[in-house]
Amino acid sequence: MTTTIEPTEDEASAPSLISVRGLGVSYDVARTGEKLVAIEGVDLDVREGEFVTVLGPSGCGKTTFMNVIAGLVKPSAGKVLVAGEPVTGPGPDRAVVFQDYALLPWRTVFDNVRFGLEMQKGLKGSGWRDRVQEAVELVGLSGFEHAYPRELSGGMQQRVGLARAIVAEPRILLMDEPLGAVDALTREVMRAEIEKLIAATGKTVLFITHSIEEAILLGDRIVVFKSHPGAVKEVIETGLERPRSERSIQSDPRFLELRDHLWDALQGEATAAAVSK
Amino acid sequence: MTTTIEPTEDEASAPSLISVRGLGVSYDVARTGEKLVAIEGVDLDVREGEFVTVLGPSGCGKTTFMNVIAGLVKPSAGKVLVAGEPVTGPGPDRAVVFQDYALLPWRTVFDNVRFGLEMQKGLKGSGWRDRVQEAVELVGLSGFEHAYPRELSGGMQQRVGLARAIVAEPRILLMDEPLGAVDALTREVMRAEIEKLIAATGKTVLFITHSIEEAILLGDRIVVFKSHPGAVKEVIETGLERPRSERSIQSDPRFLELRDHLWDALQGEATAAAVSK
Amino acid sequence: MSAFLASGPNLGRGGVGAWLAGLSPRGKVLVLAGEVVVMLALWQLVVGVLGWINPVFFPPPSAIWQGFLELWSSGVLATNALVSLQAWLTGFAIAVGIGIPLGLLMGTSLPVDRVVGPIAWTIYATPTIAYQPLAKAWFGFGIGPVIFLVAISAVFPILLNVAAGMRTTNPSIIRAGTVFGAGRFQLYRSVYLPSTVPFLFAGLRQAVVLATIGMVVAELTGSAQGMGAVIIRAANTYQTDQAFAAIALVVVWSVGMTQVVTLVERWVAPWTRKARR
Amino acid sequence: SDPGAEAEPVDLADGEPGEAEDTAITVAIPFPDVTMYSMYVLGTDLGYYEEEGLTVEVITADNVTAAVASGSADIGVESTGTVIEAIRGGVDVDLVSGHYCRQNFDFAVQPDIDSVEDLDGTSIVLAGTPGDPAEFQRALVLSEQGWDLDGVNVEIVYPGPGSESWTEFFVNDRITLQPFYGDDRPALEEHDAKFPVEALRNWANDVMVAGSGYVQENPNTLVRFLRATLKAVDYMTAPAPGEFPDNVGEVLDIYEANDFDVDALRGSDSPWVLDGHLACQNLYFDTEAWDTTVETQSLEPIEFDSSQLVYLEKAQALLGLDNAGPEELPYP
Amino acid sequence: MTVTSATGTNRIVRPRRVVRSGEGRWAWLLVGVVAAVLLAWEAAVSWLQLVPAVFLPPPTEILAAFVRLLGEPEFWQAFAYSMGNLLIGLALAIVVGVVVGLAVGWSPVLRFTVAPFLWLLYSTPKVALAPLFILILGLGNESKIALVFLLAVFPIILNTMEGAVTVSPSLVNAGRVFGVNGVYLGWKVIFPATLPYSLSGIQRGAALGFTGEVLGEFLGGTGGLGHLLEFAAYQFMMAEAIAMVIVMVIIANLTLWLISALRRRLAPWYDDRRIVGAS
Ligand SMILES: Nc1ncnc2c1ncn2[C@@H]1O[C@H](COP(=O)(O)OP(=O)(O)OP(=O)(O)O)[C@@H](O)[C@H]1O
Ligand SMILES: Nc1ncnc2c1ncn2[C@@H]1O[C@H](COP(=O)(O)OP(=O)(O)OP(=O)(O)O)[C@@H](O)[C@H]1O
Ligand SMILES: [Mg+2]
Ligand SMILES: [Mg+2]
Repeated sequence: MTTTIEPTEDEASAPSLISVRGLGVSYDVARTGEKLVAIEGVDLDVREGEFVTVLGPSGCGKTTFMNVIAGLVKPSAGKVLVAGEPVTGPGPDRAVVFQDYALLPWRTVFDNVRFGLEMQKGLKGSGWRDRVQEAVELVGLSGFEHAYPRELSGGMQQRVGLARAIVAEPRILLMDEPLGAVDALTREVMRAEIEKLIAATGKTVLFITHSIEEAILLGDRIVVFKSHPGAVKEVIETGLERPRSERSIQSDPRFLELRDHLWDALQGEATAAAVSK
Repeated sequence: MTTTIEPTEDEASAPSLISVRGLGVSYDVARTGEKLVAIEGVDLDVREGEFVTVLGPSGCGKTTFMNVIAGLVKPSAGKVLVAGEPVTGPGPDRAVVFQDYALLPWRTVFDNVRFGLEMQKGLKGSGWRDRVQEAVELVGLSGFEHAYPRELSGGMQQRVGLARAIVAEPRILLMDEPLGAVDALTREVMRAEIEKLIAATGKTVLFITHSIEEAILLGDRIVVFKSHPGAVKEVIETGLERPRSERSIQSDPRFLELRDHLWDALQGEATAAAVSK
Repeated sequence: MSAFLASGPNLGRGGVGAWLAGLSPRGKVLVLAGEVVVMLALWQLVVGVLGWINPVFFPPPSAIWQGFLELWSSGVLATNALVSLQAWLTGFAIAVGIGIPLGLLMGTSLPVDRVVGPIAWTIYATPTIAYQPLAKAWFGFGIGPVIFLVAISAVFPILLNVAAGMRTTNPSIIRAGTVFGAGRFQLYRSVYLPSTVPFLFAGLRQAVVLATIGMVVAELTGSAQGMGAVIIRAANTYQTDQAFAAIALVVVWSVGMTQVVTLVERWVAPWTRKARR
Repeated sequence: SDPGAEAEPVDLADGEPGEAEDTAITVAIPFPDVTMYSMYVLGTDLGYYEEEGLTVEVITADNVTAAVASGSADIGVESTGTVIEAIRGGVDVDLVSGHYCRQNFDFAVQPDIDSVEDLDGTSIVLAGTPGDPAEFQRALVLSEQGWDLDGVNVEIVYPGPGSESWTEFFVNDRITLQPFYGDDRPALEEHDAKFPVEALRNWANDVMVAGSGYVQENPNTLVRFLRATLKAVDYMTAPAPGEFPDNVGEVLDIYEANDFDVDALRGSDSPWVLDGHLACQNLYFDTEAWDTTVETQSLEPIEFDSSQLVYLEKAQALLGLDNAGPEELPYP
Repeated sequence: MTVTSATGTNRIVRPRRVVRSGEGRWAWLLVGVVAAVLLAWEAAVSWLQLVPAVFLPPPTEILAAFVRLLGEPEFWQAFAYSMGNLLIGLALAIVVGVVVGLAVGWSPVLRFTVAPFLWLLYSTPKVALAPLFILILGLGNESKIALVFLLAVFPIILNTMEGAVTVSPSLVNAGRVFGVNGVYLGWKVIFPATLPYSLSGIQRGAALGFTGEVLGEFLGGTGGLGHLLEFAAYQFMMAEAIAMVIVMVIIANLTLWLISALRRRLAPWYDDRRIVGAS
């Protein structure tokens, strides 16, 4: 346990797919009329093909941060460039996987996955059917094409969310606590599946999580957020080999070191958050 | 990794506080009129002061098992003895902490905690006020006595559930995935708190969880359930020292060994569960 | 009614919407008052100044105000409003007196629910106006048929909502009650009744509107006194301004009483207030 | 808008009226009833309207003047007092003719009632709905006949517009006094009711109105409609006051063919069998009738614009009638 | 590229339709209770003569009147007439109610400006405004359709609004992320998400719309069941009047039943727990 953990320096020279500079978001608070600064002065660069996990206590602004990149929330300060272009709204190059799945309950699995495609390309050609089917198979849901979301378990629903996100072949996958709502055992299984899936498709991923373990297991880099106002506390390169077996990695000293470090970094924040959320 | 894990043999001679023999529960399924065998032939002995975690995939009958001990569900076969007496219904010697908290939304924190006391004792004397206050403090909620549940975060709500369960000083605490609904970071914090709290009060605990790590971290013994029908697959003595720091224990080879073993035991079950819940 | 002032899905919208949502309750009331003034001015303009509609059939606000003053100074208003008030209150009290216990009974006992439910829905679905000739025939003249129609209009929303509230009591809370030793009666008092309260108030709010309409329908024919009689008498003598003034008063009563119900709810059931987050 | 101010003198050419401007006429009546509105049924059945190139449809309307003002109905029949109030209120309708030029005031009381004092503390009916101006006329006639209600403590109730329902309340002892019409009599007699007041007054009962605009645009239609209606009225009324109407059998056949229950009327030897005694054959109306209504119904005074009657007078002239007021009719 | 696929049983958990075994028994109980009430009624009127039969005719008489009614062609004409207006009015109310409800529910500005007046209009006893209707819309079908519309539209608007207000923001975000915007967002996401609420509003609206039709026919004109009822009431033919009311009850219940069937069809994803009305 001698390796010290150095916050990573983003090399300004590397071609970064996502580039965030001085990002700040503040919300109007209805009751008081004041402004609530959700995040402030956030800088981050994400390279093509990188898997970045974002870790932080509840309410620190992780979702806000991701929503800006997704184009759902307008920043009040700073800028976000994706592939060199400023973000003006949602686009087909970025897809989102939501914590609460956000599946359309009136659509079957197949139609939900199709939803990821239909708006953008208009489903003109005939190829879309195969692509949807392929995505459904990719997440292991063949046979469930005609099931409605509420007939599926949480884990299965999140697979649908995943399929919907990847079907349009976005360059970037934004995942907001995608495993937060599934039970722990399924979660442990799905982590590995997501890792494999992402590795196979080579997507750039921004993955928000509350779990230290998850952040280490999945991330190439870990962005730690702090609260009040939300900001990047540090960025850590995990430096762990892929593919990572959950079982083998946990005896890896680097893993344990990262774990301890993150635990320390978050202990205070987490306790505060648990009581004052 | 040479220590083999031997399922524990319950010594018939040890004085066990909870004793389950040949327990089976089947439900009437409304639609078909058939019977669904939820659990079958479950044997288990829990000694006074022991912390037993129950691990198993979704739908394998863990809740059903716990409900029988709580006296909420009548067994269709076998018997359950608590302190030598057959269970005929809920009793003040057993308290339950629910996954969805099950707080009364119309009561403040203080009154919710009081609820654990008032049904049984009728709040005659004057001492109850202090006891409730004490329980509230024990779970770290002083200052929130007059808040309504909806004003609290998930973690805080579960603390209220915990306080409500311990205020009447039951001998046995039954906890059904108490941390299943709180976020991962809070969960990691609360695990440690629960361990400390239980150690301090010396209660006998039956703790249901989906998480392998949680099962190891908290349990003196781990009962692994299998599905179709629900039954005890194996019982494992963790043999880890207390107090267990989450951080130090994870480098403990015994921890890793247990983890691997449980992972293997559950892999198939979990995958099945994730897809077919 | 609360839905009107609800802020709706919070998606970080800006502009007027955000401004309105951000107003304090007093600010909202002020804006509303402003709107009402604008509306009245428009009405005055269309009917009173431009004369697009014959004012005999649709008098402008100034004339309605005049009509109100006439009604007021002649003493017609006081006597008739008092009669209506008496009928309304009596009828509503009867509806509450029957609706709540019967609703509770329906919620408790399946046989009662299965028998009373369909009958109640049937009567509820029947136009109130259909009972009007029958009410007159059975109860003769004066206040009798009015009370009957008020009661029969108001009883079903109360009854059906209370029954629904009882039936949808969160099973998990019921389980908690049982675990903590609540007997049948205690369960009723501490669990079922409080969780039915919000439903009761929703039913009361619907009942207020329906009761008022029932009252006017009943008074329009058959009775010599009451607001309905004032309306019909004024209409028959083409003093439409007075008729509209009386209608406006009835509407004010209806809206005012729903507000009263809401206030009482806030006071009786503070936990139903919208969560602050 | 000032009533009467808009009415301009209308020029109606001498001789036959021109072609009807509007051939389909809708007549609105206040409630479903046969006897009071039978002339429209007769006029249709006997072909009088067809001769004028018209077809007539009768509808009911909760508010006849509104129906006429809105154009839903071309002609409306409504009680005179209500029409006066409507015109005062500014509803755009013109009074085109009388409908029934007399009113009967028949009252039934319970068998145990001998004088007005016996009504004390009971419920009575004077009109179907609050605000019906006929209420004042009925009270007036009652007091003229020695039943002055002013000194007695009675509750006046309003059981709805149809006299059948009044009668039901009466025979079930819910009310002690009610006005009644010919067809209510058998049931009341069976109940042993007493009829202390039976009177006939030469007061206009109800009138026909049309929308002011409609009148301006359809002068010939109106004349033709009135001429046909006059013929129908003549067909059902007796040749002279007090005599038995000639065509009772035919009229009853026509009623029956139109789904009305006429059994009670067949075989009646009363000269009033068709309520024809209430109508003047010439559909009389004039300023005097207006003023009498205003006075007897305790209405605010308002002037009558008699230029509205040109169509009636033209129709009367074509048939050789004049606009003479009702003759005195002795009560049998 | 493979993902560990389902190795367990591929079991689709269909939603539980609760059909208790006792259900049939309760139906019999209901029939029994209704029969007992009818019997008591018959006894009170015909045999014990506690109530005069003109005011409350015994069930047998009502049944006779009902059967007579069904045999009359006028009845069926009136029926067709009323149903025609009802359907048109309802169709309008549904379209307008859903669109306005969605718009008002979705836009805070509209909710603030329009909604209070909707509420006022909803609370206004429409009966009292009858002359206004005749004046503006006459006595033809328009005034009846308008009344059907006016009575039916508010529950639909209010429920739809409630639904639109409670649409999960993450569904909306999902729509936006996948490129759905503006009207499309309304059509693809908000409308379906609100549909169950709208349907339950439509259910109530349909029953109220029928009141509107009857009310409109009371106002005047020549056709319809309300007209027949008014006629019967005028002649004080109580048995006929009650028979008419029973027809209305049957129609109202059929509408309710039809719409819940529709709801099950149109919104199979929706778990059938009752949405308590918005108002
Ligand atoms: N639409 C909004 N309007 C006003 N305040 C908001 C809005 N959305 C978020 N906030 C506030 O901004 C802060 C950051 O919220 P955000 O949801 O980004 O946190 P988070 O890190 O994603 O939390 P969690 O881990 O619980 O999901 C919080 O204080 C939150 O209350
Ligand atoms: N009241 C009931 N009626 C019928 N079947 C039931 C009932 N409760 C549970 N079951 C069934 O019994 C089986 C065991 O359920 P139980 O809730 O005990 O599982 P569990 O292990 O607690 O699952 P989870 O981890 O998802 O909480 C499941 O198949 C479930 O569908
Ligand atoms: Mg978040
Ligand atoms: Mg469980």
